[in-house]
Amino acid sequence: MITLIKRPTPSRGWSYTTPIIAVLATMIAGGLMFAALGKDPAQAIRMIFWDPLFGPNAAYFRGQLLVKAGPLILIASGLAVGFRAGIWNIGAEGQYIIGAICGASVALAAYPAESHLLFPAMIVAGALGGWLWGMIPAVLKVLFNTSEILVSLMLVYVAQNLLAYAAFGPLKNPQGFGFPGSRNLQQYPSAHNPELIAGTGAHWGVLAALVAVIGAYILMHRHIAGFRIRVAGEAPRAARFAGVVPARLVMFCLGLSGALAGLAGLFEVSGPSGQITDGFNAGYGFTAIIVAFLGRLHPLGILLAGLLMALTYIGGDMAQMMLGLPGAAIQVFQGMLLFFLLGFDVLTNYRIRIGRARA
Amino acid sequence: MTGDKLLQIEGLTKAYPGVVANDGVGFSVAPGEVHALLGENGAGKSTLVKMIYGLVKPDAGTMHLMGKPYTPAEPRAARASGVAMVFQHFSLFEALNVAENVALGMENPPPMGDLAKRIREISNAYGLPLDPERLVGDLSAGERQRVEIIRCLLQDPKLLIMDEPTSVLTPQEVEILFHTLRKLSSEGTAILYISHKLEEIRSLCDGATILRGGKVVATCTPREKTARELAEMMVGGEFKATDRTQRTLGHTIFEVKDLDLAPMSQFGPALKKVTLSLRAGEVLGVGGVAGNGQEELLATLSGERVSAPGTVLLHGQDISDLGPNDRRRLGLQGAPEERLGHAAVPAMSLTDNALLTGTVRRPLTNRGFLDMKAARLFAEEIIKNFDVRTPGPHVAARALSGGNLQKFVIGREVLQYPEVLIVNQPTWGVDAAAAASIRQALLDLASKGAAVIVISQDLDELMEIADRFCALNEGRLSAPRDTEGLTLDEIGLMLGGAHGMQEAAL
Amino acid sequence: EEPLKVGFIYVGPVGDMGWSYQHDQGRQAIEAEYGDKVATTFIESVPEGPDAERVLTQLALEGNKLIFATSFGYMDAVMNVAAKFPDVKFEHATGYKTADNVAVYDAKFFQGRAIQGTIAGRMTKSNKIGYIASFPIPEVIQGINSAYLHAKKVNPDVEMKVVWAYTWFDPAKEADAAAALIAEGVDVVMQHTDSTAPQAKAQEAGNVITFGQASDMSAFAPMPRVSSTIDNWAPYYVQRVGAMLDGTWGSGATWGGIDTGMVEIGEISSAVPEEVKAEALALKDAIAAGTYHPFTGPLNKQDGSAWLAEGETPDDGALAGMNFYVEGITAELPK
Amino acid sequence: MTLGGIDIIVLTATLMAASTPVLLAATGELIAEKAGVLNLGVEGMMIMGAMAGFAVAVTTGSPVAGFLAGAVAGALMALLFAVLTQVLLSNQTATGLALTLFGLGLSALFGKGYEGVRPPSTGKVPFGPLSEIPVIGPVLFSHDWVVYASLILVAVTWAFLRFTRAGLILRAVGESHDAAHALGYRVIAVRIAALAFGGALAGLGGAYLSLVRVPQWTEGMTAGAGWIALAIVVFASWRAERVLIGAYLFGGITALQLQLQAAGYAIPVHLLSMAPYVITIVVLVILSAIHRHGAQAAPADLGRSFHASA
Ligand SMILES: Nc1ncnc2c1ncn2[C@@H]1O[C@H](COP(=O)(O)OP(=O)(O)OP(=O)(O)O)[C@@H](O)[C@H]1O
Ligand SMILES: Nc1ncnc2c1ncn2[C@@H]1O[C@H](COP(=O)(O)OP(=O)(O)OP(=O)(O)O)[C@@H](O)[C@H]1O
Ligand SMILES: [Mg+2]
Ligand SMILES: [Mg+2]
Repeated sequence: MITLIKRPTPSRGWSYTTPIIAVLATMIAGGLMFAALGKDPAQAIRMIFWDPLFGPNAAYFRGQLLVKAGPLILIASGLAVGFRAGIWNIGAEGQYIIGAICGASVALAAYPAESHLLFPAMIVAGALGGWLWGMIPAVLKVLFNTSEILVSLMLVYVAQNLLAYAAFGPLKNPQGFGFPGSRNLQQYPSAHNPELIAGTGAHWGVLAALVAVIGAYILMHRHIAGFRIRVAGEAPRAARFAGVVPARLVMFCLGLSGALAGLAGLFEVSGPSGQITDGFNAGYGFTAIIVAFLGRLHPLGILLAGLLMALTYIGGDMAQMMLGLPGAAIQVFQGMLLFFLLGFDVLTNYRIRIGRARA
Repeated sequence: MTGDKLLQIEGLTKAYPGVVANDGVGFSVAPGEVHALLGENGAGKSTLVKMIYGLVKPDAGTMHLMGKPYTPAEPRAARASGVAMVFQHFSLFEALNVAENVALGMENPPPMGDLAKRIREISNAYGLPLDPERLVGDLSAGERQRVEIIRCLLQDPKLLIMDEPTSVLTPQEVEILFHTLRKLSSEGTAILYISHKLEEIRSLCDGATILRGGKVVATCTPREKTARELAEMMVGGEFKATDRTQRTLGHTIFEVKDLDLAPMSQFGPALKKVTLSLRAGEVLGVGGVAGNGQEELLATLSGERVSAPGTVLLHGQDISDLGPNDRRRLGLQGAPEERLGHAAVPAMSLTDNALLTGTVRRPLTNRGFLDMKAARLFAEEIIKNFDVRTPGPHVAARALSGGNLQKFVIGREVLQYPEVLIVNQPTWGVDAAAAASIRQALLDLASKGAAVIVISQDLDELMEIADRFCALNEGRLSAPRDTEGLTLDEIGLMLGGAHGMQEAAL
Repeated sequence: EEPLKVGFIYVGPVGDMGWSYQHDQGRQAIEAEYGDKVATTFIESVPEGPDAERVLTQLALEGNKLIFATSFGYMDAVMNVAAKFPDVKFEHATGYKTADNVAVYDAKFFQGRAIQGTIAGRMTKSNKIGYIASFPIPEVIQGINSAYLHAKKVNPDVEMKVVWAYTWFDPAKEADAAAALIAEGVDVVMQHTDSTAPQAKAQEAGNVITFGQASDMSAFAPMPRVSSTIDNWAPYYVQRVGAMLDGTWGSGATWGGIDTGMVEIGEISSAVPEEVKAEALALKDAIAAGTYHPFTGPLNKQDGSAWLAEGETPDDGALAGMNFYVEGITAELPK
Repeated sequence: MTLGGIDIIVLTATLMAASTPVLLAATGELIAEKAGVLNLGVEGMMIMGAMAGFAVAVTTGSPVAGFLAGAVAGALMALLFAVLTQVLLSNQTATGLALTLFGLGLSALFGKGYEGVRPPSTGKVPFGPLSEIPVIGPVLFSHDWVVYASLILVAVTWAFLRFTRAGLILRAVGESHDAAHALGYRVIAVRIAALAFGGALAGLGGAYLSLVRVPQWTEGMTAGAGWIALAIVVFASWRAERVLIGAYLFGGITALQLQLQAAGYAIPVHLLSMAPYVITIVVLVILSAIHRHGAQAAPADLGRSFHASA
């Protein structure tokens, strides 16, 4: 019989090695699946994990890795702060959309005026938009004790409808021949969020993600405010005893994660994506929840988890293209990776004992 | 030779990583005997009874029940063999009603309607009236205890195990409980009784087994020993009683005036017109049954809840609307009753727990940034000065025994040298030696000029350390009386009777 | 000799049985036609955003010389990537931006709607026709107008009820939309969404007819599906790849219709009376021959203002941006 | 019977069928949550049920076999979740999200080849003349057997939780796993069973979607229904009878907004499409405001991992 024995403190050693074991296990299980689909498993695995980083066109893909990971990391950093406090914002997707709409609206209202102040103004608008959307569940929770999980989730659907409305209505490109979608901000210099160094993929959003990781690290692990947030998640009554005002905490966490999600939306719409369209949101807000947990709600973990997720997306597309693997197989592969990462984590917190004496 | 024994245990051993909780324990209990298990916090009492109840599997050793080998695979099997257990925590469901809670502890409960009727019958017969329809979350601690007991009684147990049953009861409730237990034992039920209250043991128990570090160190007949002797057998050395040196009282530094407060939770009481004042160097004891506003009072005084302007004054300054940290800054600190999850964060290290309240009056942060080294030193200081037994400040709070964690919590507050300290149930579930050292720390703090409010159900404790005594009953605080010369009858009057006393008398 | 590498990027899964499925049929037609001379690859379910630009670049970097981007939302991504890879040719479906190495193509689905409208107008007993619309974009609006005009032409009493689903593909929602229309008394349900859910709802309801959309949906023939408009990209794809192979590929805009086979009319089922079928087929032939344009004046806009004079037909440019209902439709176009 | 141009009878009949998948999934999730487990993977279990149910029904020609297969597929997915969260003690939120991702992928992979196929039809229950009764007929006696089965399931679930010992134990485990463990109940076993049941119902709901409601198989066809099911459990404050109300209310508003459009109401489409979600929030706020302690309706140990330390 197998028994789990809780470790007094989580094992540091295992917390570093379990991700590696999990990735290896995924390679084996995923390889079996690829083989079952009639593809060369070794080749598929190489394409997913190796080629984007070191393959023939790696220079391009490494940049794209940042483009893809940037918003995930930015959003997840904010979400993790709330999750640590036991505040479950699962509506980052909605906050991301609203941030993008608000930021783009500022740019489109100013069009075609060129000004150095425009982009900063968009950033403020994007963050504010996401913040506002996050404040709805926060305020309702504080006033009426409604579940923030449910409200923030419902607001995703509301935001999606608003996005459709904006793309087909007020933000529609007047020169777009009646087609949906806004003007492309990539073609509006003052509003464009460009690659900062050509070829690196790094735009302001990637920089913001990095700042968010560092900021979150300092907040959560070096500052008394983050300490209190962690206390609130572990033991809410102890947090109140330590001076945390629950209402303020709810507002802070939902506001912060909303603002960061909004920022991610703004950087995306003004940069890689370029325009507000009906299908603008690509699920970053939901994927970021997974990234937050994979990163064990730790800012540096989130950084790595975001990059790993991005790698499987980019490598997955590559395997699809080169080997004709179905897109669904890549999704299954990602699911396996998550399961293995989550499952092997048990080694960090528990000691496994096989067989036991019984008098 | 096992023939006349109900329960016979030999060589029972159970090891946890790093600690042997029970090491070759052996003892026996006769039918109708009330047998005490004594020992310091962490001595292995709970582990032992959990093995008897089938919750924990022994690594080695044998048990016989009524002469037959007894190896309960799980509590169900134990219950089927006639063993019942009353837990102190962890076995009631607040969102379920009394009847449902009772049904869950029985093997083959009758239909709910019949069960409710039987609960009424049995509970009245034993003087522990209970309404089967009420939610357990709505019940006072004493009433919850009754649910546990009734649950056992309904199964006609041959052996009843009680792990620290009285730590949440008022003296009157304890009387009722003892009455019940004596009745049971006269009917032939054996009782295995764990408590840190040695006077209780002396008045109730026929025999005692004393554990230290997981080993049986002595057996005795408690009636033949003094409480002090018992305590010394437990700690294996001399027992130091508290030293209550004369203190000089200074000016009034803390006042509460006409404090009214709505209930904190669905089930909680409201505070009504609470008024008190406190002088430097004074210890004020607040007695009364838990659930009568104790938690609410502590929360309001410590700043977890704010109250109407002008109701709480420190040095004449109105602090009614200040939060806990602002109050700490001004010198007012509190220590709540619940150690795990309120006064301390179970999953966090002692260093982190030192930071929990220590940042205001101790230089543990630098413009908001944590100084982990300073925090660790502070934690080490607490551990050293208050004799907290733990491998070090990196250990998680939940890994400490109750008594040691309590010493840590009190130490943390005391070492911030507050001017006013309010503690709620400071020695709840704590063994005699640790309780004495905690009381001593509170007295020492007062003798340095601080004002201390001790909220406690333990009247002996209040009589031992308080200068003045008042009672909190249904959210009302009585006028304070000097403890010197106060009789138990007078206290009983102040407490306005225990809950359910009238019913119980019927 | 190296085969010509041709890449495709789809917005949905190839198994959607609608839009992406039909494009993939076209891709398979290329393989069937040219065999070893071409090597095709595709990536499915690529969202219209930065992923599209990356995937397009990925396709170009992997040596694809001709890339079909099969959704409107890929437009700006195509333009960006095309600028970076001048010797790769791009084909963008339903867009309007071209470059030296970017051609656009689209189908005149409204021609198919004219035939559906004729059958609907003849067959409705309640004189109420329902239309499940996806998004208020010109392509969809053209379809609603065309269907309405031709139903009205053969049956002056028809009314058109429109439900906007705001999705190309959400079976449950499409089913609900069909149910709502049927509850309103329509006995013809047209759809500009891709699932067969409305067909199934119509079948359940009994006397309601439907038309296959994007693919033939022949599983529901002869009733309720009485005909269909099929997106048939195969002829165009085969032709464009051929042009690549013989070096004659040139940029441009193709708006194919029934004439080029890009819009195909699925078999008109036995549930349709012979004379109606004949009338519908005659209309199809006239459109294919270019002797008839579904939008021929005199036509007014919904607000009563004049759009086309007697005998006038709109040029493709004007039609491509259609953003109004024609006179007679009472529903309101979402703004 | 029409009200403002909307046929109430048709609306009611429509919403009953439209709500059934979500009702089934939400009832299953209710049981899992009552046992203290938060499984966010409902969407993943539903779509696996939709795929497996469809494939088996098409292969065997029997809708009943399809529904069974859907339930089994959903339960298997739930067991995967159970192994991870109950045995390996992984985080429930993250595992649930992963389960959704995994289910969406796996169903698409296994479902290849079933696109564009028509499933055998699930017959209506032959009520004969009863279905002709005005008003009552179309509302009560015009459905397929799964609709009735789902209603019976809700009633059974309600009675199970309220009156049976097994239901009591299940609730006890969700309220306090430590107490339940101390009394000797097998917390993990109860939770695994509850999860499997929840998965089976989610799978059944998925199968209903692909076999009756739509009916066809396409990848991603659940389109968020699983999330709505989760929302409805909270909305219902963990009470079976309110799950029914919640599911029908949500289904009703969704159907109503399309009927309003079809009836030509000039209400902006986007307002109508967001209405179900906005109204859910509004109702939730009202419920929470009425019972200020609404949050306490949640099982106290919901989402917490249990590990017996002994
Ligand atoms: N589940 C467990 N895992 C690891 N160690 C344990 C566990 N339970 C108890 N221990 C350890 O076993 C020893 C005995 O604990 P036990 O609970 O039996 O003491 P106790 O005498 O009941 O103390 P108290 O007076 O505080 O109730 C302690 O050192 C304790 O830390
Ligand atoms: N897994 C564990 N690891 C380390 N110490 C533990 C563990 N579980 C329990 N302990 C410690 O063992 C001691 C006894 O635990 P137990 O659960 O018996 O509580 P208790 O205080 O003895 O309960 P009671 O008050 O009912 O006697 C406590 O000090 C607790 O902190
Ligand atoms: Mg104990
Ligand atoms: Mg104890």
